[in-house]
Amino acid sequence: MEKIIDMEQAIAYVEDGMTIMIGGFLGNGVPDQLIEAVLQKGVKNLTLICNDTGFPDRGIGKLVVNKQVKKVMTSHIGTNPESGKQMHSGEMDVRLIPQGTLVEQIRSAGAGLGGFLTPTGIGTVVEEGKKVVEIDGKDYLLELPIKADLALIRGSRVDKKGNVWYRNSTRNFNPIMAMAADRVIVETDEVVEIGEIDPNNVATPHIFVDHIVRRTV
Amino acid sequence: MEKIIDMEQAIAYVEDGMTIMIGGFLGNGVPDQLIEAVLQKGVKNLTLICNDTGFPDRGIGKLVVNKQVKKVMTSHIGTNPESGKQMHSGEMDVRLIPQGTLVEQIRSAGAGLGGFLTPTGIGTVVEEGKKVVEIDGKDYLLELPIKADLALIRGSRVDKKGNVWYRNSTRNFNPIMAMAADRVIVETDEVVEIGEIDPNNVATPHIFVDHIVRRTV
Amino acid sequence: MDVRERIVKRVAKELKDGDIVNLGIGMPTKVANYIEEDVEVIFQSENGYIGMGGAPMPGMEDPDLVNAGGMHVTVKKGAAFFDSAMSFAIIRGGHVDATVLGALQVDQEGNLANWMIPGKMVPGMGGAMDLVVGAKKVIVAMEHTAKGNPKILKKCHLPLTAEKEVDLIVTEMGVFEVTDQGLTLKERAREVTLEEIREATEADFTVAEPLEIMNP
Amino acid sequence: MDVRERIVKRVAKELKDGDIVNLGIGMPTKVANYIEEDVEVIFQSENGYIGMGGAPMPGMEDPDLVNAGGMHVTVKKGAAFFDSAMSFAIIRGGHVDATVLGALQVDQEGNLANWMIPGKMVPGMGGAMDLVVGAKKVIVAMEHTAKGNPKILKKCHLPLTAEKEVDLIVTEMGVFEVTDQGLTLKERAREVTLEEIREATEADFTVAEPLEIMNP
Repeated sequence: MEKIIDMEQAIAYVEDGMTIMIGGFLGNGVPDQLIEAVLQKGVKNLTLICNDTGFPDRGIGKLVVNKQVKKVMTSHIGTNPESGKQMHSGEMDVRLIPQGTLVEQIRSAGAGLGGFLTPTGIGTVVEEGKKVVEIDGKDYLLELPIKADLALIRGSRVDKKGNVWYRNSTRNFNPIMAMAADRVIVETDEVVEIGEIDPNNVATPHIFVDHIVRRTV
Repeated sequence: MEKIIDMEQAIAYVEDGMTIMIGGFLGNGVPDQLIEAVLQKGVKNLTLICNDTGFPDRGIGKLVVNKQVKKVMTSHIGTNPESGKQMHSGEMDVRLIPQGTLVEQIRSAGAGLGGFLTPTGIGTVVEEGKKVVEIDGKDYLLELPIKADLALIRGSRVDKKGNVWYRNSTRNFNPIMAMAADRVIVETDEVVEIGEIDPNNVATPHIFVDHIVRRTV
Repeated sequence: MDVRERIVKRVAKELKDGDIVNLGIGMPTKVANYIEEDVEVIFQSENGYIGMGGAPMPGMEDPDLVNAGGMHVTVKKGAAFFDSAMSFAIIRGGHVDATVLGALQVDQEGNLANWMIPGKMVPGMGGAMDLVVGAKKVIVAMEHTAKGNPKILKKCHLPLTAEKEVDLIVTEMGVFEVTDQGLTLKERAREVTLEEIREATEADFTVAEPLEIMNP
Repeated sequence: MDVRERIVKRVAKELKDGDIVNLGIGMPTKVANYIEEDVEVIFQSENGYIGMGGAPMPGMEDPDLVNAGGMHVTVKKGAAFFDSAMSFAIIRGGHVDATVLGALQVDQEGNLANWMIPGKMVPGMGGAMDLVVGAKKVIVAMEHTAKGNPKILKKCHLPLTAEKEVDLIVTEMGVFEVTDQGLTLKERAREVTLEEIREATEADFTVAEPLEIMNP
C-alpha cells in the first residue's frame, strides 16, 4: 500500500466535528504544514488533544484563533492568550489535564487498557468527578483512556513503509499519539527508502502510520 | 561515578531473600553471566520476576534447578520441566501472569502508577482475588505494580554513562525492568565511549542504570 | 494433503493484504508458508518486533533474533523492534488484525481453553491471553478431535484462556464461524459428510446455506 | 547580590553530585548557573530528555531542541531523548531526585499553589503536578512576598498543585524546611532579622537552633 500522499489527499481526511490529536510541544515537533492545511480547509467544531495550544500566530494556536476548535484537552494554554479568552467567554471548552496524565491517557487508549491509577492531581481540582482508589494506603485517581479519530504527527525521518525516527526534543507526544487514533498522518522532513532506518532505532513502528506527507520548503 | 564494575563487585549486591527481575525471553537477551554468578554464590529464597523460567540447563532455569528460588512471577514455565515439578510439589510458589499484564505491572511500578485496568484475564482464573472495574460497559481487571530490589538486565551496547542500546529481539523485558528496581545491573557485550550511542537511539537512559558488567568471552 | 497442512492452508486464506498477524507456536506458525503470493502480511512477534520473516539458512542464524518460541528467524526489510511493553500495547490495543492459535478446547460461545490442564500440564499462558483478548480476529487452528474425543464443545471445562473471543475455528473437517447466536458451519472438507462432522462435534451448530467446500 | 540571584544560589547548594534534577520555568532555570564546579547534576527536561545543557551560542540554535519553556538549549555528551510517556514515567516514578519550582502560595503543611488564579490567570498545570508528586525532593524557590503580601501561608487559598509535597522553601529572606510538624526556619539572610521574617510570613514556624546564615 502506498502511504505517501500529498497535502490535498491528506486534508481530505479532516472533517467537521472530528477529534484530532496533534503532536508537538510548544511548537517543537509540531506538524505545522498539516495544521496550516486544516486552517485553510476551515473545518469547524474540532476537539483537539494536544500538549499545549501553542502560540496565536504559530502551530496549533492558529486553529484556536480561527475559532475552529470547540473543545481542547491539553496541559497548558498559557502561551496562547486567545485560548484563555475563549475559555472564559465559554466559546471553547478547555479541559486542563496534567501533562503526565494526558500522555498516559493517550498511551492507555493505544495500549488497550481501561485506564490507570495516578497519584498526580490528588487533593487538587483535577480530582473532581473522578474515582479515588486506595492502594497500599496511598490514594490514586482513576484516569481513563483518550483516543481520537485522527492523529497529526511530525517525524524527522520516515521510511516508505511508515517507520518513524524522531530527532531530539521533537519526539514528545508524537509516538504516543500514533498509537491512539483511527487514522495517523505523519508530516516529515525526510522520506527514506525502506531499510534505511535501523530496525532497532525505529520509534514508531510502521503499523501505526497510515499516511506520510512530505513537508514542502 | 564509575559504573563499570567486575563480576565480583556485581554479585556482592545479590543477597538471600531478594526480589530480582531478570530480563530476557526464552534465553534471548538474558544476562547469563550474571545468572551464572548468582548460581555460584548460592543465594537462597529468591523471588524472581521474569518472562519465563528458561531451560533446565540454560539461563534463569538453572537457578530453579539449583533450588535457589522460593517464588517466581512469570508468564511461562513450559520450557523448564523442573519449574512445573517444584510448583506441583509446593517447593516453589509459581504465579503465572499473562505476559502483557506482567510487563505492564513492571512498567507501572517504574512509572509511579498505582496500577492499571486490563481486559486480559477477564473470565479466567487470572481474575481470582482481583478487583473487576467496569468502564463504559466493559469489564477490566485492576492489576497492581510489581517492583524489585534488583534488576539484572542484558544490553547489546552500553556507554560508560550507562545508556543502553539493544539489538533485535534481545530488548524484550530489559528496558522495562530497568525502570522498576532499586538497583539495576546491566551485563553487556560491548562498552563504548560516552556519545557513541546517538542520544536519539538510546533505549534505556543512563539514569536507570547503576552498574555495568562486561561479559567475558 | 495431511491434516495439519489442510488446516493451515485454509487459515492462510483468512489473512488479507496488509494484515498484521500474530501466529501462535506450533501448527499456527506454519500458516506463514501458505500465504498467497500477492498478499503481504506483516507478522508480529510477541517478544518484540514486526516484520518477522522465515527461518534463516543453516549457519546464518542470528543469536540476537528469535521468535516467541525461541526459534531462530529472520526479519524483512522495514522491520521494527521494540520492548515487551510496546509489543503488548500493540497486541492488547487492537493493532493486530488476526491471531491464529491452537486449542485444547473451544466452545459454542467462543470460549477458548488452550493454556493448561490442571494437575497435568501447566506451561503458563505466555502472551496467549492478551492476544486472544486484543486481536481483532481470533482464529483457532486445531485438529477436530483429540484421541477421538470432540474438542469443539457446548462448554469448555478446562480453565479458559479468554471468554467469548474466538471468531473462527478451522479444523481438518471444516470451518465454523462463531456468532452471537452460536456456531455456524460454513465449510466442510470434501470427503467428510455433515453427519461425520456432527458426530465429531459436541457443540450445537447451524449449517450455512450453501455449505461451501473447504480448500476446493 | 540581587534577590533572585540570592535565591537561586542557595537552591543550587541543595543539588548533589549525580542528582537528576528538573528545573521549572523562570527563576528556577537559573539555578543551573550556580552549581559548584565539582558537582555534576543531570538535568531532565519534561519534553523528553536527560542531559540538558546551557543555551547555545547565538546562531547555533538547533530547531529540533528546546527546553520545557520552548527556549533553545543544548545537550551534554551522553544525553538521551525519549517520548513524553517515558518522560513522565521518569518524573512520576520517583526517578527525579529534586525539582525546583516557583510558587504563588505555599503553606505550613507543604501544600503548593502555582498554576492558576481563578478568573485571572489560568495557564494550565503543564507538568508541574506530576513533578511535585513524583520528585523525591520538592524545592520552592520564590520571593518571600508578593507586593508586600505573604506567600508563605497557614493555608493556601488558591487551587493547589499538590498536597503536602513541598520539602524546602527558599526565599531571599531565608530557608524553611517542611516537616510533619510544620515549618522550621533553618537559615536567615544575614541582613534580615527574625522579626522581619515573622512579619513577612503568615505561616507559623519554629526556628532552628542554631539559626544559620544563608549563603554565608
